[in-house]
Amino acid sequence: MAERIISMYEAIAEAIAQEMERDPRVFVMGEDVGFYGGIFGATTGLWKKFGDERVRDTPISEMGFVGAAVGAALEGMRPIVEVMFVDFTGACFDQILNHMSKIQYMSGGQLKVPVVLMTAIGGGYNDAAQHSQCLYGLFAHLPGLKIVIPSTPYDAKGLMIQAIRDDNPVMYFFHKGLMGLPWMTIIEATWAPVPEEPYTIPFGVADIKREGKDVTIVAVAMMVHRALEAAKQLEKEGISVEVIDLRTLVPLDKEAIINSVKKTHRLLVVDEDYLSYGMSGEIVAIVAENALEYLDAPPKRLAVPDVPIPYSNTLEDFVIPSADRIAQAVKELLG
Amino acid sequence: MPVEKEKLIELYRTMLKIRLFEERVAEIYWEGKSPVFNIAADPIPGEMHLYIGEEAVATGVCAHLRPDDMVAGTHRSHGHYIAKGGDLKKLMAELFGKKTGLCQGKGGHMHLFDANLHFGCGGIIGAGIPHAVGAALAFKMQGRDNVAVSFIGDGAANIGAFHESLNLAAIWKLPLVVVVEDNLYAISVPKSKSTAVKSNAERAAAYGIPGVLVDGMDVMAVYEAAGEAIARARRGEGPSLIECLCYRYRGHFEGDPQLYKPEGEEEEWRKKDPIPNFRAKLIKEGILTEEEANKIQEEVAALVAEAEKFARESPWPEPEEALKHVFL
Amino acid sequence: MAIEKEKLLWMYEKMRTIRAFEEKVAELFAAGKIPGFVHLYIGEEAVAVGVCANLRDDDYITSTHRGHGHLIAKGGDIKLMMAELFGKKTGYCKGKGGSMHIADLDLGILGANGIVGGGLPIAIGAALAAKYLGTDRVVACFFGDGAANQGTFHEALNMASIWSLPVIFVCENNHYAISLHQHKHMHVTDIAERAKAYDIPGVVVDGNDVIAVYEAAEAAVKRARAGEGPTLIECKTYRHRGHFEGDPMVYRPKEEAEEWMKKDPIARFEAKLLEMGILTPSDITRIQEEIKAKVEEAVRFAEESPYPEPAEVLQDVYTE
Amino acid sequence: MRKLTFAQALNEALRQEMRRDPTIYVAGEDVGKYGGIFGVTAGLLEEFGEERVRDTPITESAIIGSAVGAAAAGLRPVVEIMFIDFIGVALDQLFNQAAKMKYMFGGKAKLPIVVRTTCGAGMCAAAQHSQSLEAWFMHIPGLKVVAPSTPYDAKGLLISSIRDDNPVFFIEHKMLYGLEGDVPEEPYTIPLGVADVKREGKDVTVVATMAMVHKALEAADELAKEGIEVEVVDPRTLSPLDKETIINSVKKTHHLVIVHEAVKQAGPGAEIAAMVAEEAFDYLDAPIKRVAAPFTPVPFSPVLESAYIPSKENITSAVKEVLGK
Repeated sequence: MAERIISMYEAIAEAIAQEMERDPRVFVMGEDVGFYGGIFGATTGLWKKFGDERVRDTPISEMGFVGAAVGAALEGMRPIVEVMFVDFTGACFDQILNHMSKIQYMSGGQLKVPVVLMTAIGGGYNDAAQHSQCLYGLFAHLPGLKIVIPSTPYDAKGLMIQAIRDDNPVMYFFHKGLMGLPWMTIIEATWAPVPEEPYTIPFGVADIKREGKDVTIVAVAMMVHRALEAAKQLEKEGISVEVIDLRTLVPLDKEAIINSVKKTHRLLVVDEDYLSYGMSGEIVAIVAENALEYLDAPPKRLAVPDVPIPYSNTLEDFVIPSADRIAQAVKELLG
Repeated sequence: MPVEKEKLIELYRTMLKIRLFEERVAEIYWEGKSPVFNIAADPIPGEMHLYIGEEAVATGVCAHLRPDDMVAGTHRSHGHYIAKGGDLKKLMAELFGKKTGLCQGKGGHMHLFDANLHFGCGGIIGAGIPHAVGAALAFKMQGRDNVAVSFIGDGAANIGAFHESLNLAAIWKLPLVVVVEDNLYAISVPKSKSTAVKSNAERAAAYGIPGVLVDGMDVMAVYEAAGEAIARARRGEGPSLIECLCYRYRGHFEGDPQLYKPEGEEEEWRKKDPIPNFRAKLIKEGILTEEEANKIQEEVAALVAEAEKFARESPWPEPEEALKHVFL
Repeated sequence: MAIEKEKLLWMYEKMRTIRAFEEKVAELFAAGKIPGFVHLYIGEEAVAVGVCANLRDDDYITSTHRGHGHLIAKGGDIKLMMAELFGKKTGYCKGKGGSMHIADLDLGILGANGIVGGGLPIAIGAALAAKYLGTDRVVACFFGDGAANQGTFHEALNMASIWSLPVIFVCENNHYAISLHQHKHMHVTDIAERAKAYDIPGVVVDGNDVIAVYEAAEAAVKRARAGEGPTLIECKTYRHRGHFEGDPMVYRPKEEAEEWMKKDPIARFEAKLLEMGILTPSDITRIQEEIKAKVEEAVRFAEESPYPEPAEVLQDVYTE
Repeated sequence: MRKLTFAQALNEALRQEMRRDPTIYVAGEDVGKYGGIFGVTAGLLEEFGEERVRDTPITESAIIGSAVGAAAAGLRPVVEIMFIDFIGVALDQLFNQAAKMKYMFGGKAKLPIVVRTTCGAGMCAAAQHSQSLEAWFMHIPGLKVVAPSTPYDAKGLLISSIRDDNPVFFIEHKMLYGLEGDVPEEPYTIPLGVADVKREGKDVTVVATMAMVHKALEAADELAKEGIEVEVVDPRTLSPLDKETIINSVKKTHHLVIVHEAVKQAGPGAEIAAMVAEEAFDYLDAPIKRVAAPFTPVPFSPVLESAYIPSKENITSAVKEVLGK
């Protein structure tokens, strides 16, 4: 039968809907997640299906409703909360930093906090410094949270179901530019085949989105697609690029990275997050610690130079890694 | 309707349990900390915030709670845990950092959790309020007639979480009771310098919910106010705010020189001490005899001694335990 | 009514300018000439103008994601604003900020803000500085009904009260936090009620009546300058357009919107001024023409301005 | 030379700067009458009065947010967040307002703010009062991050931070407050972004921060007995980071060990290791090693806490490992 093509936001909403049908403890909370269906569509259709009780619009009170998700989880519910933009987590950071991520540990394992906190990341549409950040690196530094960052509709659905069924707090980052929203620049990959039945994708298993032998590119979210684009370009010049999509930062599939580097002997990490003290540093450090002798050239990082995300097109395009700059970086790696 | 005899005696016993437990904790804490104060010194290391003087609040409120009602405490929560029916042995062992402690030595005095009693507390001012809101939301969604109680200090009533949580509980009509323990100081800053209103009970109007101010040194006053608020919550009529005027005899934490407290203030409050006053009342009203009261005193003291013995004799956790329980 | 003619005309022109500017922005956004998100102020003009009419150049304001109106009312230059919306080098923020982050410190505009409730604590600090430096400056702090549920609202009003700082908290209650109606996001009808929780005056005014706003703000500013502390003013109003351009607005009933359209602050004020004989129909046409020309000029300026150099992206992170 | 504790050195820096510049004020929880929970602001209220030494409610968002507004309006606030663990309730004001404002406004705003806070384990204060979160703030463009390890550095760096026109996040490790050291009486500055080689050596470079500097020095003493010469580099400022000093040291020793108390994953060490792998790859004779806290919250029990904090032994064995000994 013909494969069904849907967008990433539909895939996420479908995953949530199927889990809500399976498990009455699952419910959704957040700003405009109800009638509106979420500003980025991640809760499309849920309110119609499940009503006010299980799909709850909240006031603009991130500290209040993220904390409430923690409390509800402690009392046996499985909340999914949406914080509209990751940039807004500043308003509820304490709840993530000192409670959601730690209660299980501080209680000596007595309690569990099965919350899924989903939030939108990424720039590329002129939303400037307070609405375009990625920041998953900050949360990956925090023990107790699992960090999920899908790059395709297929991964988005499987990882969301996995996240909802996980007994640990999970932060699920979806990239606005990959949601397949009609009002954003559509890129092909955001509409893709997705099975209708529920399925899961295990955490900590990276996906090799493209095999290659000359260079390893490690990326997540939008950068996976930019890397694939670059790989296409480079193929014409006879350069074979391997693109690894980590899919989850915690747990991190170190093995996949190291094995790939052992094969290609060259590493480029591409990240839409700020360069310093982020995911890209951790991955290069892991390779420097565990596979240094396999490297034929210094590892390279391409990420947002350490500036806030600027508004103007020319400026924003300059800071967010593009396929061309990725290709350029690969060539530099190969000398 | 009059409160039955057993209940009154239970209230007295609970207050006494908290008082004697904490007085002993203070002694043990200082064992290792004089002449030189090293905060990390055994037998009880770390910060220590004691509840002595505020016993009537936790006692009067928790007397209405069932084991499966939820309580979110504070950084000063031994009293709340004991009043909720907590286990003195596990509590003391946790303070010592022993393997047999409530959290196997991972939490310590500020981070006490008991899954069976639906009890938790933490070290971040005001952070427990939204947790109680979430628990109340869960009760409502699960159709349980449980309530969630959040204890906070007067200092916490000025932090954003207070505002966001009460607003959320009000619009969703959740079974929540927020109890403000107004002990006059946010650490060293007097309430007059940190809180713009005389009584936080007045703030209830900002959320369209009832708010009452009670004498937190009078266990019966607290018991009655809490009884109403909790019954209201169980009936599904929404949240309430109770402010209890009380006083902490000791510092914000052990080692606090308390220079910010004016001369004679403590003496004034000591006159209102909830425990001797209540004891006298019960004897005067013929509910207890001197002998019975003394007997209770001895029984409680024995429980505390037993808890201490248990904690001292318990083993330390294995160092590798530090790596467990991050993820399930 | 003791407001002198010049002031009334100033207010009328400002309201008209805001409306014309915003309508042009809507048009340009639809035409794809302005990138990103824009949140338009159309329908709420009386609030910004009524409040800012009481402010001096050296007074401060903090604004919101829906800030164009506040900036214009405080004296912002629409050429630089338009250029910023286009992302041009000549814009207020050299193309780094965009609609949600325009600021002009020389005019005391401490910035629009992309974070709901983000401006409230900042206003406290500006007021603290005004007091600390012994000036009689005041701070007008604009925020929406949605922000009144944020923790920062609570912390800022409490602090302003205990330190009796010169702040005028102006709540623009347009009844929606994005798609959520006020009755679903708070359990009180009048946000001004909340002033009691901080022992400060709280007043409710018709936010679509610029005179009413002016008078309420006048009293609050007077109180603040006199060192008597903050005031909370709730202005009941309505945004004619969506939360942002592109918002389908399915969440709000037609009848409700129509009711409010009838209360359009500009139409009402215009009628009043005609009736008072301060304006004639010909004045109105003239003023509108003048404003139209200014807005067109702003657009021309923006279109003709260059984009910033990519390399500028690395500048302005730190003060050297 | 005169000796002061780490806390006294900070106190003297605040006092001398406040005397010099009337636009400097201090605000925070219990900074006034109490003199700061760790005594760093002791006596300031008596000397400068309530206008300039302001006790605040427990209201972190307003503490940092008001500093942003006050700085934008011409003051130089030095605010205290009692524990770095509390930053969660105020992070928006720090990372979306203070850090970005200048940039978003196209360079117009000048925000001379110092946010002082304490970090670190060792007091059995458990998971919400013992964290080392410096990596987060280094990841945020627009903030400078300072982390002294000695009384001398503490005074000079705090004075520089107060005189800097950018938001500076000044981290004080609470286990260092009692540490004594030589401190000149007159005011002096130490430039931000300049590392300090705390001990010279030729065999291996150990980059360590805050409390770990001292453990690294102890380890170095011990290793010296076995003929291993360790060079200990203390970055002192974490953002901007003095890459040059670190790279030059690695070029000399060809071996790198990084030590910090923050958890290893995505921590300061990851950035430093990546930077060296990128820029001094050819000089490395062995894989880099990071010595850091495990990926867990900070446990309470003394036994667990000491298992958590990197020890001198961890450092010596890491050094031997990279040297293949």
